[in-house]
Amino acid sequence: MSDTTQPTRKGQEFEQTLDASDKTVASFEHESRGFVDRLQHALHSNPTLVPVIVLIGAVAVFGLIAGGKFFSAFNLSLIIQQVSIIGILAAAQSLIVLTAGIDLSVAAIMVLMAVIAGNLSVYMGVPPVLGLLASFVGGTAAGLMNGLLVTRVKLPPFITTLGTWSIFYALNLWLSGAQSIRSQDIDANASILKFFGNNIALGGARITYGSILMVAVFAVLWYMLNKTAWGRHVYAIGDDKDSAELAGIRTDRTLLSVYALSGFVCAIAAWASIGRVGSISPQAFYEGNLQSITAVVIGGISLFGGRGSIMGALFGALIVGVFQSGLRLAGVDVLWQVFAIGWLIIFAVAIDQWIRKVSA
Amino acid sequence: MSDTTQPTRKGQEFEQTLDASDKTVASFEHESRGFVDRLQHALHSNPTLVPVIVLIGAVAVFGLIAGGKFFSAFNLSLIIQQVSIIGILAAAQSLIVLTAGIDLSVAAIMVLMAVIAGNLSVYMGVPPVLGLLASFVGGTAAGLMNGLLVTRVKLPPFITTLGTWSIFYALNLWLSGAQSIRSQDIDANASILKFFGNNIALGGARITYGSILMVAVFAVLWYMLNKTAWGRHVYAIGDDKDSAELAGIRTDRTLLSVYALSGFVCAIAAWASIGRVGSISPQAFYEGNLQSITAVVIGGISLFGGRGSIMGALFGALIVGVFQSGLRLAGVDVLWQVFAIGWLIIFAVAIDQWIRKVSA
Amino acid sequence: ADTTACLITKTDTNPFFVKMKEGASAAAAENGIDLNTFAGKIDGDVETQIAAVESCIAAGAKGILITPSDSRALAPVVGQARDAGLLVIALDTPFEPAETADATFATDNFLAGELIGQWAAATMGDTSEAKIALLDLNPSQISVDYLRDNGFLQGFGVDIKDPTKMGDEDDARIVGNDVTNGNEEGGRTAMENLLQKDSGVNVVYTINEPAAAGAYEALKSVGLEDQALIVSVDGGCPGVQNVADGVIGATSMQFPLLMASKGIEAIKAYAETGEKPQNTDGLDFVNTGVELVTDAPVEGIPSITSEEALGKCWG
Amino acid sequence: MTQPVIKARGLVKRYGKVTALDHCDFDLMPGEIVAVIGDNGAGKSSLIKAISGAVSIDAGTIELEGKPISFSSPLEAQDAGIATVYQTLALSPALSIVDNMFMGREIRKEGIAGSVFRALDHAKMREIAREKLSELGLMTIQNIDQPVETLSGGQRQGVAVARAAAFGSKVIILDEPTAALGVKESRRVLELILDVRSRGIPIILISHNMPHVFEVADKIHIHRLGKRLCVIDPKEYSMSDAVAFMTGAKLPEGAVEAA
Amino acid sequence: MTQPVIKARGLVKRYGKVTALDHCDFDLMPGEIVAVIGDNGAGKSSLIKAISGAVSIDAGTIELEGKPISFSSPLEAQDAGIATVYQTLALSPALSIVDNMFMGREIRKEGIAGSVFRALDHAKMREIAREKLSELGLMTIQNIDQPVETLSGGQRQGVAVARAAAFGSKVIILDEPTAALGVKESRRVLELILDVRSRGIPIILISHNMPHVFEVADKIHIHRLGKRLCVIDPKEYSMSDAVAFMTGAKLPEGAVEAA
Ligand SMILES: Nc1ncnc2c1ncn2[C@@H]1O[C@H](COP(=O)(O)OP(=O)(O)OP(=O)(O)O)[C@@H](O)[C@H]1O
Ligand SMILES: Nc1ncnc2c1ncn2[C@@H]1O[C@H](COP(=O)(O)OP(=O)(O)OP(=O)(O)O)[C@@H](O)[C@H]1O
Ligand SMILES: O[C@H]1[C@H](O)[C@H](O)OC[C@H]1O
Ligand SMILES: [Mg+2]
Ligand SMILES: [Mg+2]
Repeated sequence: MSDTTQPTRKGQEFEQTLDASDKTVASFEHESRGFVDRLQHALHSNPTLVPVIVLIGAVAVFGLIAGGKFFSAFNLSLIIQQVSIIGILAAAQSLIVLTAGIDLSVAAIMVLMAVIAGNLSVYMGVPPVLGLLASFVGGTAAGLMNGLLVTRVKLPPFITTLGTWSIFYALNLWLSGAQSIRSQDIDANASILKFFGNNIALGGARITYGSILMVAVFAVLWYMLNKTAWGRHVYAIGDDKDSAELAGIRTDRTLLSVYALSGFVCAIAAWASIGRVGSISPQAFYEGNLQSITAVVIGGISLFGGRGSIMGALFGALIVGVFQSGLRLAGVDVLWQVFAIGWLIIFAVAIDQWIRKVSA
Repeated sequence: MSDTTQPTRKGQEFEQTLDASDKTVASFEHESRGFVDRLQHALHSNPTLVPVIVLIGAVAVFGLIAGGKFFSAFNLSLIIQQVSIIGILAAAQSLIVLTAGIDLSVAAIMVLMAVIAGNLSVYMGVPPVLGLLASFVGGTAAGLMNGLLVTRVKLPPFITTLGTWSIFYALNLWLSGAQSIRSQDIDANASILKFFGNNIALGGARITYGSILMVAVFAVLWYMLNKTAWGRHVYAIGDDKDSAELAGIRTDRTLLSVYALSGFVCAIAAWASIGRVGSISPQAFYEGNLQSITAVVIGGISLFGGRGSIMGALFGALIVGVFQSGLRLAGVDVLWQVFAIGWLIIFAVAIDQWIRKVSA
Repeated sequence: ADTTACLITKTDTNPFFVKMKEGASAAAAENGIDLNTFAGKIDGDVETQIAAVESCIAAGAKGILITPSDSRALAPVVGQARDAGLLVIALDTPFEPAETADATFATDNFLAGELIGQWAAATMGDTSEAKIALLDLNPSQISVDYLRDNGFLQGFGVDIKDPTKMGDEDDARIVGNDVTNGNEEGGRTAMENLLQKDSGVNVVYTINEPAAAGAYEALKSVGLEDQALIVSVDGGCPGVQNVADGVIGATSMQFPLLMASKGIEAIKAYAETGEKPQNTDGLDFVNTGVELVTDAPVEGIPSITSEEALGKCWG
Repeated sequence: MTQPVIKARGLVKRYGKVTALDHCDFDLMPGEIVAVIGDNGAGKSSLIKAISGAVSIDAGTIELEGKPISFSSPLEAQDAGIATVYQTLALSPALSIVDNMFMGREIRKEGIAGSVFRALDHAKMREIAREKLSELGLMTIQNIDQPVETLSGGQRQGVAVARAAAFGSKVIILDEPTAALGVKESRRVLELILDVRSRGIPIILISHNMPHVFEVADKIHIHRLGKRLCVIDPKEYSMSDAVAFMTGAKLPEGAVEAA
Repeated sequence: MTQPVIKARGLVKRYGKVTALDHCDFDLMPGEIVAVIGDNGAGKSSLIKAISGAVSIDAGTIELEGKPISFSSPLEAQDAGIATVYQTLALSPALSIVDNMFMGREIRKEGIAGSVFRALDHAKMREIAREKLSELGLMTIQNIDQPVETLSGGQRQGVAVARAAAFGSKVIILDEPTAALGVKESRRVLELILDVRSRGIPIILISHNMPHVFEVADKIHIHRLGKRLCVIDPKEYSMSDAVAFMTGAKLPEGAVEAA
């Protein structure tokens, strides 16, 4: 009753000729290409170069315009110092963006944690180390809360963090009574909170511990993302969550860890911010959420997830810092600084887009 | 040489039995379901009901808590009046969100256009109608600029509008010199700018023309989105842009029209805002961008595009207004109002998510 | 010019600071000083102000004029600047403590509030039926905000409890506090909200004149504009005009241009002689003065008319 | 010799370093079904995308009924009468069957409502859609207003084909219409294809299924390495020959080089 | 009678109002290839998703080598030895071939670098990946670090199958592995399947391609309306019979009801 070719198992008749089929790989002649084309291709294979080049370009241009004032070791180290808080926040933001999310609450978490550490250590007599510990636990919990809403309740990250931003902001104002904690009071009761404000003088440069911390945070996260399985999973989730799930990754658990880690990094930023600002201001960094996103996108990390290097965010933050410092020293109004940053965002991402357009 | 069944064209042998194949449609017995289940299904087939129910529920609850003050015709009409500007912005925002975009610049466009209309009509002696016309042209152009960056330069809408937000904000400060234009000066030179501040007393209620305008804007946009081909195209683009393109829609052109229209609606909001505020303040509505997004998501429009009714945004704006008014009248601090709105966002979208989970 | 000075304001979005900048620029040009100006993006934008101070140090400025966005948070960086040999002068908003800066040129904000409070009380006569709406700046409890608010209440004859807190009073005549963000839109909404609580509001204190203009619109829209006295602080030209137009009953005028020009002169003096300015006797700051502006003067409270004020406004 | 409906010469399409079409020719005669076969990545989809305006070509010419055309969008091709059912179907999942069928060529109401207020004539579109679907024997779909995402794969194919067939098209192009379908559903689609052809509309069919191709095609265009290798008559060659040609196992000789 | 590798009884899976599995049974014996055939929407993919932990079932039991299992995620199923190649392949396009092959079971360096610092052993993974790919005759892939998105459809299938076959799996499940592939590429995948089976690993194959099914399957599970209709031996039934059964044209009699 069989109409098949069972015994031989050689497939249908028309498939028999396949053994003779052509095995060579197709190749086509290539047109010779111009410089721009070749540059585009070169950058395509190494996209993190883009923010690096923009950064170097920006430093060079402002060096010319604003002159020695800009180009001094002191000013350059100052820029690093100035971007360090937004830089660390951008690291936290990058983690979320790599998973195709976005976090509007990073700065709110940071400020809230600074207030918690400060209130406990300065006003409530808790040993400063425990105050800091509380802020780390709190930051992680805040991140976890975002993560739970994203993974369990399945809310889009944008909406989740739009909501929690308000929540964290209100808690911050409530806990702090909207009052800053004064530098002198911190010095007297909990000087360790200001640890990252210390600096090392190197020639004209002043490298604060906070600047070093920022670089260290990026280095550690870079390692985690690129050299561990967890990091591969984070990229896979950002790339295509469903595929990652089917490939056997516990995507929800990984996402939770990403959000928790991001909250933890915000708590690190909180500690660093006390050193940087010198006091604890509940009103500071109100725009920090969007500034961290700005750094991330200028750094070439795709808002669609899964593409880009976290180092890009560091360069992104530095680019913004260089622009602001350069424009400030060139005597440009804040007004026009804001204007320039707007165009910077658009140009940086447009260049990135142009480079990614090429097929490898 | 042929091994086919050419002449008969009846397909392979094993396909011959198909004529006899079962033609009935599969059906399965259904478990009886509880009330919650049935509610979930009912709402699923009519998702715009959700914000309506939340709105009615919120009105009822606050009516009980805050009593007659809340529930007066006056207060209810006041709420509508207070949300009218954010409501119109939410209409503009909805257009963008339906195409799977997001617009961080709507409020910035609005304020800039109010400043332009005011500067021209009040200070520069241009006839007020022309001043208004300029603001409409300007709003449309600003929207078009966003649209061009999204369609031609292929920047993600989030990034585009993050950039143009800064740009429009800077222009606003520059043009206005940060100075408000006084109500009395407007009255003297260009009272038409305040047209939408007029109101109709209806019993205790005071319906401003601005409130009516808001409803009219939603009605017109609802009509356009649901009753015209353009509207179907907008939904199709938000649903799946590539498919829409292949189906023969000029997606880029449609997107451009959406952004331009959105900018135009922002200019309408600008006119309405002058009536509402009385004067022209370059500093007002700084948070308007995020507030409009809040209204849209509470209204159940998906940030992934293509799903949700623009009417949802109207209800979303009203829900926020009812919450704020109710909490205020119940004597709750601004601080805790901010806190409550955060949770409101999360709950509203969580409910929406829960309802969409069911297969129809 | 080889002397450089910096002016750092809270924002660029407030006409008060825009005026201040104009005043400083003019004075700098006159005195042959190079002036760099900076501003935060929004009120409370501490980090931008810190960066600005640092840039001034980097730029080798002789002195800094600053309106601190946070009267406590900026102390450390100001300390750095002073250590680096810069003269730091707070304008408009004092530091806490005031000695954080070398000098403070400011309005006595408490007094500014007190004047309008006294004026309102005297204008009403019998204040037992008063229903007071307080339209403050924002939830952040910054010093100008609570000083003016409490000053007003004290002048009006209300027990203010903690003079550094708003909203802790329990006087039954107070209808409530709401925030305005210091602009017209916020003023209008806040006024509507408080009218909702009690439509009998007859005294309205506002943090500044844009908020007052908004409050007036709200009252006018329900036909209650004649029921309430609106008082405010600032003395900006549009505000003074609003006094003339009967929108605002009285306002306390400040002198930002004076603050700025005195500041520049102080830096010049410091650069030339190393001398630092002295505080006004009995105060921990240099009082640049405040004048009550009203077209309905009352006995015992010195004031100027709106017409006189228009000649001086923010001059 | 009658004029070809579609005649393409020397088409070139590059994606960065990849050359998807390498001076490719193509012909479609009136009333015939031309099947296009070839390895994965040979450039079949690129060829039909070039013809249907979905991608712009780097070189070459295309003629529709003797007139040179150059479409910058699928819409223009559609308006010219080239209807395409893409591999991805190009349906909007959240929209209804009617909305999808009329996507891009909606019918407006008569009178002012339509000309000024641009109101859609939902009733008419519904009526026509129902008619078209039943003409093609697709009346298993009960509710014409249900979202496409609630349909099975076979039903979606049906809607896509009905859309292509419905609007007085001159040519219908189908890219692997049966790839995801079961035996029964595949058969329905093949019948649909024959049905459409019987109404005189020529068809281009891309498929990896040799029995299907040999069953319905009048001519087989064999695509290899971005160009037309040859065109064969399925009555004269065996499936083995076709597969040998397309995989490079054999070289065609004396095949119908151009129709 | 030997113990089945997989034995499922009374599986039920509902999606809202749709019942995808309706008290379905399934058996897989050691070393055999079971093909699952059925109409579109019959519930084939749902069945294998239930077995591979990708969806949670509403009722029923599944045993792996006699032990009851209940997976709450694909990872658990993988760890238990059930490897699945989904219709959608489940690859991460932006990641490299190696990254994809080792996704979810990466190898760490030895010593502290691995245990404390959790460093990946890229060199080792690369080596193993290359080995596995060449074992399966997939050495046409030159650069094992290239992103998967640069591969052709056939190559991607290869990577997905290699991933499934590489890690000491007890069962490999393939959901329509040849649907999008050309003749040549389909053949490669069928050879891969036979190759894997020859190493003693049993396979579940879902396919709509009858000749392919009858060529490689040892048993054919016919799925209809969410349940197993019957299991037939391809040597005893013709393709016509199978198609008749699965479409409801004929009722099976005396077919192998359970293996
Ligand atoms: N949008 C694109 N970007 C880059 N390369 C592309 C794009 N589309 C197609 N290609 C490449 O062009 C070549 C031809 O692709 P095409 O889709 O035309 O092949 P095909 O014959 O339809 O293959 P299949 O049978 O798999 O559908 C392939 O190498 C493919 O990778
Ligand atoms: N995630 C889901 N949500 C809702 N319904 C679903 C979902 N997945 C499958 N279904 C429904 O369950 C039924 C069985 O689907 P399944 O994918 O298992 O069929 P199949 O036999 O694999 O079909 P095909 O041959 O087309 O792949 C179908 O009616 C389908 O629409
Ligand atoms: O004194 C000023 C005050 O500090 C503030 O922030 O608003 C403007 C002025 O009233
Ligand atoms: Mg193709
Ligand atoms: Mg399936």
